Amino acid sequence: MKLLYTVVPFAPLVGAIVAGLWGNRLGRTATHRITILGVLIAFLASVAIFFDVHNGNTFNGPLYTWGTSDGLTFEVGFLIDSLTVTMMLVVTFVSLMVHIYTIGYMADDPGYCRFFSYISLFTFSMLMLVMSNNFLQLFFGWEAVGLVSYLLIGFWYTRPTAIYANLKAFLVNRVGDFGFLLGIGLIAAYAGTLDYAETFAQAEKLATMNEAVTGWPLITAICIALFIGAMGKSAQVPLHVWLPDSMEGPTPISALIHAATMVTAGIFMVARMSPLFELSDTALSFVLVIGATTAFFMGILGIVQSDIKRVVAYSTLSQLGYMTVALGASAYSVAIFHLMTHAFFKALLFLSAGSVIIAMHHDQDMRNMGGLWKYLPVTWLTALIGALALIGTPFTSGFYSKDSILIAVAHAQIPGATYAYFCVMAGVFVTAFYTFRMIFLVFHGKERFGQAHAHHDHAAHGSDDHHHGLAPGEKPHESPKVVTVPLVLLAIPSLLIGAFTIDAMLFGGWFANVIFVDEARHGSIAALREEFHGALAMGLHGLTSLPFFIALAGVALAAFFYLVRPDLPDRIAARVRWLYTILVNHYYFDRFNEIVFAGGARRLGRWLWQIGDRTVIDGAMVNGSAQIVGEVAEAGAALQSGRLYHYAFSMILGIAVLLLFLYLV
Amino acid sequence: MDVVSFVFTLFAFFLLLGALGTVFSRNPVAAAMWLVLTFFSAGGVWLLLQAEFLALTLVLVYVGAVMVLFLFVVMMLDLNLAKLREGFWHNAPLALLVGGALAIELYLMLTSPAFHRAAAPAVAGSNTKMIGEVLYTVYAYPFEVAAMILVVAMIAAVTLTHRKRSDVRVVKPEEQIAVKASERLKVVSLPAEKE
Amino acid sequence: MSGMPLLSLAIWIPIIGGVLVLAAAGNDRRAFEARLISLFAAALGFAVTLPLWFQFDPTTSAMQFVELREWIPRYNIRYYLGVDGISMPFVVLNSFITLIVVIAGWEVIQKQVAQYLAAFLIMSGIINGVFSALDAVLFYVFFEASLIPLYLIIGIWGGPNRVYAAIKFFLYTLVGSLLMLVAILYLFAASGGSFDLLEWHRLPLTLTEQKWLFLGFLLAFAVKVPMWPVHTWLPDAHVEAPTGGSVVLAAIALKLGAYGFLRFSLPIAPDAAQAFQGLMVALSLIAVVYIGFVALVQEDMKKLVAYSSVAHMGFVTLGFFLFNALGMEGAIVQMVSHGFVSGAMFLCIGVLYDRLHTRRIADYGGVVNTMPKFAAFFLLFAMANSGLPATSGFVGEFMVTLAAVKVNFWIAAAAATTLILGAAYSLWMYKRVVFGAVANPQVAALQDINRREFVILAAMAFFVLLLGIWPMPLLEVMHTSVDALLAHVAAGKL
Amino acid sequence: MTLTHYLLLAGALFVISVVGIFLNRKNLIVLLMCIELMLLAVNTNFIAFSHFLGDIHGQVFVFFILTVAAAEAGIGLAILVVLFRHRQSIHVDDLTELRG
Repeated sequence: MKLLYTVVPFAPLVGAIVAGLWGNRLGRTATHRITILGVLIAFLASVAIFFDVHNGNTFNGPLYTWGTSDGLTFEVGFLIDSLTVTMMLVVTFVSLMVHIYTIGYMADDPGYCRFFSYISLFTFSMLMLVMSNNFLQLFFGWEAVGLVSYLLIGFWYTRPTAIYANLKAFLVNRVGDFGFLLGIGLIAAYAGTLDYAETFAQAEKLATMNEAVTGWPLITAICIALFIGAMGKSAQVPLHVWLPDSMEGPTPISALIHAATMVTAGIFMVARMSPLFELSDTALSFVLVIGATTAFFMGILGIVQSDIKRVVAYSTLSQLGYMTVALGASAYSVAIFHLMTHAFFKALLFLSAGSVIIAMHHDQDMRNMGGLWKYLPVTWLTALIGALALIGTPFTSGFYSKDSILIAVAHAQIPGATYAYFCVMAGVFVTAFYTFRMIFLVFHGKERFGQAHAHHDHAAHGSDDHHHGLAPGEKPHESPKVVTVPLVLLAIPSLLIGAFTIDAMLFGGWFANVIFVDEARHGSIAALREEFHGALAMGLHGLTSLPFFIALAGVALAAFFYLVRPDLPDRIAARVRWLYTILVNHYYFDRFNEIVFAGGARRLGRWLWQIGDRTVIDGAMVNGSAQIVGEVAEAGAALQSGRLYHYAFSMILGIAVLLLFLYLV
Repeated sequence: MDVVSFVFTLFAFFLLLGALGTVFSRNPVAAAMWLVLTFFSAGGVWLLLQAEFLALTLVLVYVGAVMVLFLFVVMMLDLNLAKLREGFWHNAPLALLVGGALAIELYLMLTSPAFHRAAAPAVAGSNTKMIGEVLYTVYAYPFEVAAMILVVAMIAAVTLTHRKRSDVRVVKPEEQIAVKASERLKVVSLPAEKE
Repeated sequence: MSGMPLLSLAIWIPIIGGVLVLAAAGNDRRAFEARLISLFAAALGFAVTLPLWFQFDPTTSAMQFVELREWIPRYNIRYYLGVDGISMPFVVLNSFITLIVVIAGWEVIQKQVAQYLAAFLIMSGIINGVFSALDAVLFYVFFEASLIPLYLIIGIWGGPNRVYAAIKFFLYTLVGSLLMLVAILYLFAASGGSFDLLEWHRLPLTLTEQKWLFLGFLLAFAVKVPMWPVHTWLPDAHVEAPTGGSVVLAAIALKLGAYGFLRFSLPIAPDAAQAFQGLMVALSLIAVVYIGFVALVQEDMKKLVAYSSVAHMGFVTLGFFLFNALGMEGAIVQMVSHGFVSGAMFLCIGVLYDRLHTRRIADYGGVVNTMPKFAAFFLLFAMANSGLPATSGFVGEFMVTLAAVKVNFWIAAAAATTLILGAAYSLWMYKRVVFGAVANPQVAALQDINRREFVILAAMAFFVLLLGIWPMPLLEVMHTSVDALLAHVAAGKL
Repeated sequence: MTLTHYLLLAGALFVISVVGIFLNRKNLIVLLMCIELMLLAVNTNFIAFSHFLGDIHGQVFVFFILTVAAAEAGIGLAILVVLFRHRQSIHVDDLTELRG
């Protein structure tokens, strides 16, 4: 079995290396065949492992020893259990779909082979992350997906916005990793191991300790530090700023990395660390509040976006907030459940958006679309399915996961739960509103494409060299099969997977022994289990429950604003200009970071350099001492007159002094 | 006053006279002549001290060789005496000060009781022989070194003053040996001329 | 163990090779012969160090491959060589880097080729001597002698401001090492007339003596490392040095100072080292944070990498003075890794400089459009420079940070800022140089790396990745020696 | 005649030559002569001590000093000649090559 486990991450790696090193020599077809084959092998192996795990065969062992030092053993190894295999399936499946979709989406891009190499490399990194059995490898995967994300956001490296976005993404992630690394350091220092199982075995002991220097409760410090890492990777407020900008990358990437997999790494990690987080209510409250804030406030920003991908991006932020809320409510399995369903329907939405973008010849501005459903029937249908799942329409997969989160939060007892409950409920409305705003703007209403439109410059990518948008009078066409087939394949799980897996994943003991919940103290999941009477019953109940009506209200409002009275939104925006300005500027987070952190760091650096290095150290100390030496030497050199009699005189003077000395002695 | 004292006083007088003459005379030639007198007188004093060998050496070497050399040089060079003399008294106060200080110091030191010492019993035998005995045994190596120093000094003096003459043609064997064929013969391929 | 005097060979083969190059091909008309002989000498020099690695016995902390001969018997000065798990990797690294540098200068240097190559070969031998000397005078001679070739390399083949940089470099390091000489002489007297380092390690000393000795050694080594605030010679020297000079300076020369801490300061004055722990940790952290910010605003690529070197070496000294095995091993790994990473960074900058003859970041932009292969290598090294896992740059930083948490959480927090700062300065530079649209016609005319450049960059990349993916072999070699050193420091001399 | 007499004589000679050096500071030849005088004073001292202490080694010293002084005079004069050839002068004020 170990061989099979090894195959899962390394098959995509081989594909990535081959595509990366020899891609241009092999040609496009061979390249995408090799990489897809690699991912396919990984997917099939994951399926096989899934059944194996289903039969109760888990695994926890090293692959090789990375290093040893000071009693610590650093290993690279695999932990294969239900949580891992769930993630493996999600990652390999979505990745496979994205690989196939890319054939169509990137068809005329010069970086075709490079792109395949990157996404296979990403699949490898993500698999290493989820399959890890220790913190070292987790950190490796954590940073490696960050690297690939960096590469992919900057894929079109001639665009200034893209290379700005990728640097920003990497740096913001590094801020998170700063916390993450310290968390790992605390574990290594106090637990004396980096292995998950060994750490969890000592969790109770850690919970009783305090950090030696700072005096913080150790377990809280560890959990919050680790969660700061998750905030970076999973784009939680205030480290979310990189995710909307990451939409500069090609759309398949947005689907794969910035919706389905990488950004959920934080969620996965916290779920994995549930034995630690369960022991610290403080950390859980922190998680809950951050998640709730993200879920609500980022959702609102989705309303004012005009770029189709940015809407989906803010929606992703909001949904990540939902998952984080679930974590905070100790409903880790629910978070993973939502992670999974979200992976499918959000990937679907992104790929649909991508399909629309292809049809629009890379124009992403929704104000230039409208009425597209006639021209893109498959895309329209699949996007609609994705949207319905996203807003939590009963019986769709999104409904099961999201409703479970709402219930879990309702039952959470820790500080911040009330605030979180309000946020997520309000979030339901916001989600429904911006989702259907997008659907209506893109697929329904008046056809606004093919006109000489005023917004064109705004929507364009700046320096990209080919022309965007449809020419006047041109009609959009449905995308090719390689694009639509993955859409359909993703639409199916988006609709169905929730109903079929909720029982097993949340209540059926699938995550038993993997996710640890102290039900005596955190009763959300127990309450959830009590209320659950089968998927069908839950769906039927959902039709009469509050969230459904809230969502319905959101859809109705969107329909009113964007189908019935398209003139209203602008007038409302004009009325509450101040609010609109704040929202359009993303609450000024970017501006603040740019001025305070980026600008501040540069100013500080320049000051230290000019004043510290140049003036004080070099100027005063180094060259200053040289100058003093020079001046003394100058004075000494004056004695050296070059006149013989001066020398003679000084010699004689010396004799006189010597004689005097001898006489006195 | 016994004979020795008288002789000593006589020689001392001429010694100091010669020294003063050397220092104050206007003409370097005269100064050299005064110096000769000084050396003679010094030789006399040394004889009183029973250093016959050195006294003779001083007269022979210094008066006979070194001073002649001085005279040669002084006469060979076309010196601007006026310029050399100008500002002669310029440093007199300083000279007086330093010289006076030195003289007082020396006087105070030398008249201290430590130096009140009667003459040692006269040593029998030849002074020259005694020096020779020490020189060729204990001081054999320094003696050799002194010889080397003299040789080196001689070569140095010759080298310094030697002038290369450009108006004489000479054969330079080292250049003749080091010559290469390529520097003497050049093979040129000339295209045959066509009619 | 092999009967060959491997360490002597490692020292003298490059030196003799260098002299041979000078003698046989001192004239530029014979440049090709000079390159060939140098390549051969460097390869041979590297080859003789390989048995050091493979025949090394990691189970003992005693000196291995020992060679002992009388040198100046009157003062008990001996030709005493030997390596342990701490010094051995550096002998191998140094010989390898020399080989790389000889290849890197193959076509670039056209003026006084033999002299250039000979300087590197001779320096290689001298530095091997520093790492293997067990006699203090021998060490001192090698330590000081290593200045001369580098001084000449900067002063002759350097940039426009080379004389200022060379003199600054020379004086800075010379002033530092004079105090070391005083300390060495004091120890000679205190030990009753011995220059044997291992004997000095056992020599009982009072705390006051130890403190003065520690300070005496500190300046010499701190300048070489360089630690804040005696680091300002490094950016100037790097900027003016030719590519090969920068590579050797960063990859090897800086390690001499750090190595000195391990061989002199810690074992000879263990109690003083502990007494000064706060000072040393503070200086190291200032180096990491302060220099990180300074590196951020550099306009010159070489200066930027030079400053980042200072920051990385801050991690090394930090690791030393945490006094636990994790930190110290992490620091040594960081030293080796920094040898590869910063060496490779300077090679990359050299590749650009050879083409456009400017190091200003603003003169570039969009290099990836014309040099994709180069961009890939450069990215790898930039990422390694910012400590990405699976590259060697990560290993040391990771281990030292973990070790720092054990000692004091705040130290670790300050050290971990390098995660952000390192990425910021490395990648911001990368963005401005490599990414973007083609900035000017010169960039548009760039040629991608040729086969020779490919080979050296690939060799560096191989080691950067190998060390990042599997640092175990390196760690294994040093375990026993580091443990013995730490036990010695913990026991103290009082 | 005691030792002191001889020493005082030598001392007087020395002082005269010192004064001579000051006064003849511009005339290189006389300067050299003054140095010879100084050496003479020193030699006289040596011989005086040698005589009064009954130790022949002092005279050997004088012998060596004479040797070296002769060499010195020879080289000094040679330098003088060369100097004059270059400068047409032995004026000490013209010789400031050593100036720092």
